Amino acid sequence: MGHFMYGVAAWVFLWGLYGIVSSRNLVHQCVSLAILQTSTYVLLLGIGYRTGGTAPVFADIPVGTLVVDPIVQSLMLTDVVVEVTVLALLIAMVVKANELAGTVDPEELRVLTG
Amino acid sequence: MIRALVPLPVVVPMIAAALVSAIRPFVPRWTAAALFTLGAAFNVWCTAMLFAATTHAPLVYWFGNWWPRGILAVGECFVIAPLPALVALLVSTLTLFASIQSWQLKPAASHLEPLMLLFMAAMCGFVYAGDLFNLFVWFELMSASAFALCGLKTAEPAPLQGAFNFGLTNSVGAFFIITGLALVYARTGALNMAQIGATLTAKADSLVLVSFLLMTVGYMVKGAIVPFHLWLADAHAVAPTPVCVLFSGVMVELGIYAVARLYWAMFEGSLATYGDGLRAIYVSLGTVTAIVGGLMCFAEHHLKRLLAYSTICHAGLMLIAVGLFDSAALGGFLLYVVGHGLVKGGLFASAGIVLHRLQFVGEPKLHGRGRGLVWTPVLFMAGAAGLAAVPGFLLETGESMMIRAATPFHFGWIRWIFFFGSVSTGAAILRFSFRTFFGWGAPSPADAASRVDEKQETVEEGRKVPACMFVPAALMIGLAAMLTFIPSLSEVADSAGHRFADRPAYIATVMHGAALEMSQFQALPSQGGGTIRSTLAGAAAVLLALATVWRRQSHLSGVLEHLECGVPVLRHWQSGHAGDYVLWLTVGTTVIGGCFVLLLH
Amino acid sequence: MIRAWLRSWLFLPAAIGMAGLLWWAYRALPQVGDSRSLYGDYIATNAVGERHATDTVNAVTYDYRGIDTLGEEFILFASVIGVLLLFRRQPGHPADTSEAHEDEQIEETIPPTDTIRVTMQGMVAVMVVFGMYIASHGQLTPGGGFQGGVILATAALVVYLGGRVDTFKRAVSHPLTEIAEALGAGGYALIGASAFIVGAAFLTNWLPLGQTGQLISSGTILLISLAVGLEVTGGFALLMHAYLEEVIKQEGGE
Amino acid sequence: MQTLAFTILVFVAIAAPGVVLTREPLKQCIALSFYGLLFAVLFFVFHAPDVALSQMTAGAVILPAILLLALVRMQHRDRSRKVERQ
Repeated sequence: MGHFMYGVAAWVFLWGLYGIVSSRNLVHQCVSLAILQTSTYVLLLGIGYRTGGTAPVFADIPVGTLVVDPIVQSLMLTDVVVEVTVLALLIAMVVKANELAGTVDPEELRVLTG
Repeated sequence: MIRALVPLPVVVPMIAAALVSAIRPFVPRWTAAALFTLGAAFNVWCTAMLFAATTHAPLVYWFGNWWPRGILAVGECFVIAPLPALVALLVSTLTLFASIQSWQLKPAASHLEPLMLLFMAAMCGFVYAGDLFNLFVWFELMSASAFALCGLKTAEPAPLQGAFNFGLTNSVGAFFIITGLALVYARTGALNMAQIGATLTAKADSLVLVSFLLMTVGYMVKGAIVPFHLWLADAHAVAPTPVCVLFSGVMVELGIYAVARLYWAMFEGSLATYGDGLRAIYVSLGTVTAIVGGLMCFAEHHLKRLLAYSTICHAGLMLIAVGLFDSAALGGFLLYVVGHGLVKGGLFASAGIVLHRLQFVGEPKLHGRGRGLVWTPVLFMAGAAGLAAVPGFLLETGESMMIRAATPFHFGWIRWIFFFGSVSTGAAILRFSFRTFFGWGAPSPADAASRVDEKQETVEEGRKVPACMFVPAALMIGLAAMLTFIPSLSEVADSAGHRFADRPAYIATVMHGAALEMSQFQALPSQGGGTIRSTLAGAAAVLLALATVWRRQSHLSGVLEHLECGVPVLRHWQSGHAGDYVLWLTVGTTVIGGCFVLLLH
Repeated sequence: MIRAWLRSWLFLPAAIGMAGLLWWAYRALPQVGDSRSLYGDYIATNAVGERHATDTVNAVTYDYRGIDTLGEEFILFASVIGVLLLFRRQPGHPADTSEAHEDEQIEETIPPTDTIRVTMQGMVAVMVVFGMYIASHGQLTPGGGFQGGVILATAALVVYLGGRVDTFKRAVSHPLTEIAEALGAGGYALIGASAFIVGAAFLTNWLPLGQTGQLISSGTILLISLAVGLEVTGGFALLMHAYLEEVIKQEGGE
Repeated sequence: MQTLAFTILVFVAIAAPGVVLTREPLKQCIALSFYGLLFAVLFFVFHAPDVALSQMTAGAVILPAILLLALVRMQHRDRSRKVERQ
């Protein structure tokens, strides 16, 4: 399991990028952006994991036990919030663009060429 | 007590933003605008005080009283050094001028105040941050408030697609930064920049190189460096003018500042051995950006996109200075950032006046319509002279310092890149003003971008230009000229640059609180050639603009015709399709990554 | 500029290059499970002692690295304003004014069946209590302001799903929700600024820490968690309402 | 524990292309919801309960809800536009 997890992180990262590049629907691009972000969770999770460590909550276990890295989890918490909020904003833009232009396909929306 | 002032440039605008948003339904609109201007004015005072306090020793402020435990930084800190303090002062000043100009905006833009306050707070936090993840959070807050500000003018489909491209590309850049950050944390087990800098001393291996690459690419997306620059023109066509003052005035420069901050605070220890290779990569990136930006700027006929491309060109020039990875160039970089921020802010404010008075921003439609105006052409001319780095403006002092720093590395040829950048951007703005305000020559060729027109954003498009739009523009451009008369300006900038690049002193002050005595640096001999070359640049810009305007009569009309319509490849590259932008982002990262791999062997 | 299929084909070499780059970097990472972090070990051993908070992740999020979370809350604040901005009623714009929908026949959406209505309304009470529990026990057990706030916002959504459209609209579109959100975000900054009264640095935990394991413990962490919960509840409720507003109007809910 | 983590990672590696390759927005919404839930389980398996809880509520509930509401809103838009076109 050593480097397999990092391989999964890279694999999901590339599929997220592929989704954005190849999509013909703005909503699909937003979802692919979410997939791209989940790749950072897998990477951070792998970096923070300790074999034999348990969750860093000491409500029921003594303080000295080996635990997983709490810092990485705090970073991931912030990441989840950022993902949801930025995506809500982007999807609102898609709805508004659809309302005005009548289409969600970036090809047809291309007014700003040149 | 100066130390108590340190968090205020970030906290006070945030509380003001929350307050404005809470009381907005109960108070008349002018209270929100007044609170916004008050918050910006407070920030200007506060950042000025902090800048004054850091002349002898940088200030370190640990949040929550979490002082470092030996070599481990437990909490997060703000580090106020002269260079970041001056950039924060620039941020606050531009926001103050933008707030004055936003009084003229339509009431529908009532959500502008809290978002602009958050935008200012995020940029001040970004500049002061001493922690790597804190830097990312301010970067994300800057982006989130910028996306929201692009939603203000939702009448036509074009702006929304521009805002979406801006949002998507910057978010992908943000995820590159997080990946790089995770790698640095895996290697050093720390998030504080000084502690990382102290740990990363061994020769950089693949992990350190790739994390530096991913993080710089993420910040260069915000810094509009080719091939990551494609979103900038769309975003400027979308944002209201006071917002554009901040976008181009300082947000783009912060992307380049971040590259410098990453290198000198953390990676210098392990990347110094690759100095020449890195220098070659980043200087060539800056050169390509300057050339592409200059060409596209001259070929653009939509005023705000024209100014956006000139920002790309100048961002490339700034990356050349940072890409030298030498502390001597940082003084020039600082002056160039401040000068460019002020001049570009003034030009966008003048663009706001043009949109307000003449209702259009497309050059073909504006041909000769601006004859009635007297002072606005003067602003445009002064702005063009400022961008062309004519002597008497900050950009010229900054430019000569940067070129002086480049000569020891046999990069003397970059003076011609600066020359090209100044001439192309200056000539484009002069051409626009000759055609619009004097109506000389034939109307400009219309292309797809210039037909996209702006909806009116200001109230009662009356005959006269309101003072609240003219005074900020004049002050910004005036400041860019007047600051050169400060006697010891370049010495102050040079010492700020050298202290910024002094990693051992940075680590000592942050981790151990010891105010190390500034290591003496020998000021580079000043070269006389600077002023001659920049006056030549100004003259060449004027000549090029005149020739383009009256190209029917001039014999080289074929060349100018081609130049003005722009290189077709570049025009099509700017396709307005977010998928393309992210494709070029991936291709760019892979190409630079390839150069990094070659660098290692 | 590029046709769709060409874009995918151009992406392939770039993706292979990127994969190689990432593999070249990930190869040098330690095996998953035996990476060591000085920072993480320090927090794991000292956070409970220093802050009397048994959930060290929330201790880090709201105290050790509180300025990050402050920035994060204002990211949510800015995004909610952005969404409200985008969906605001455009005066005189044909697409938005309600007359445009009068003539067009709105087919009646399926009224919620009794089973859905009863279960949904039964769930609302449970979700509100559960959300408050999660938000208030942030420093003791997994949870905290953000998670509790999201559960409370979903409780508001469940009111709509249960068919009570008017109560949902009245509850969420009340100006109080926007004030609650601004109060939550501003409150976080004010709690941080309250440290100036005792002359300490911003975001210092100067309140009495109480007894580890008790509900009222770990000083400002609890207060900040509640402020974040208030803001997240208001923010996501407004978000849901903004998205729902158009749909409600079309179903004649106006 | 190793095998459980391994299987969840294999599921994630399969689910990501699955979500990206479903082109039809409505199906993709449902796929994203299951993907979010899968990630909540992944966080739980790797001893990150806080993040699992927030991923469950935010990633698996709010995000798909916003997507679905946006799609419904756009369908209303298209249907009313089709009515006008006839």
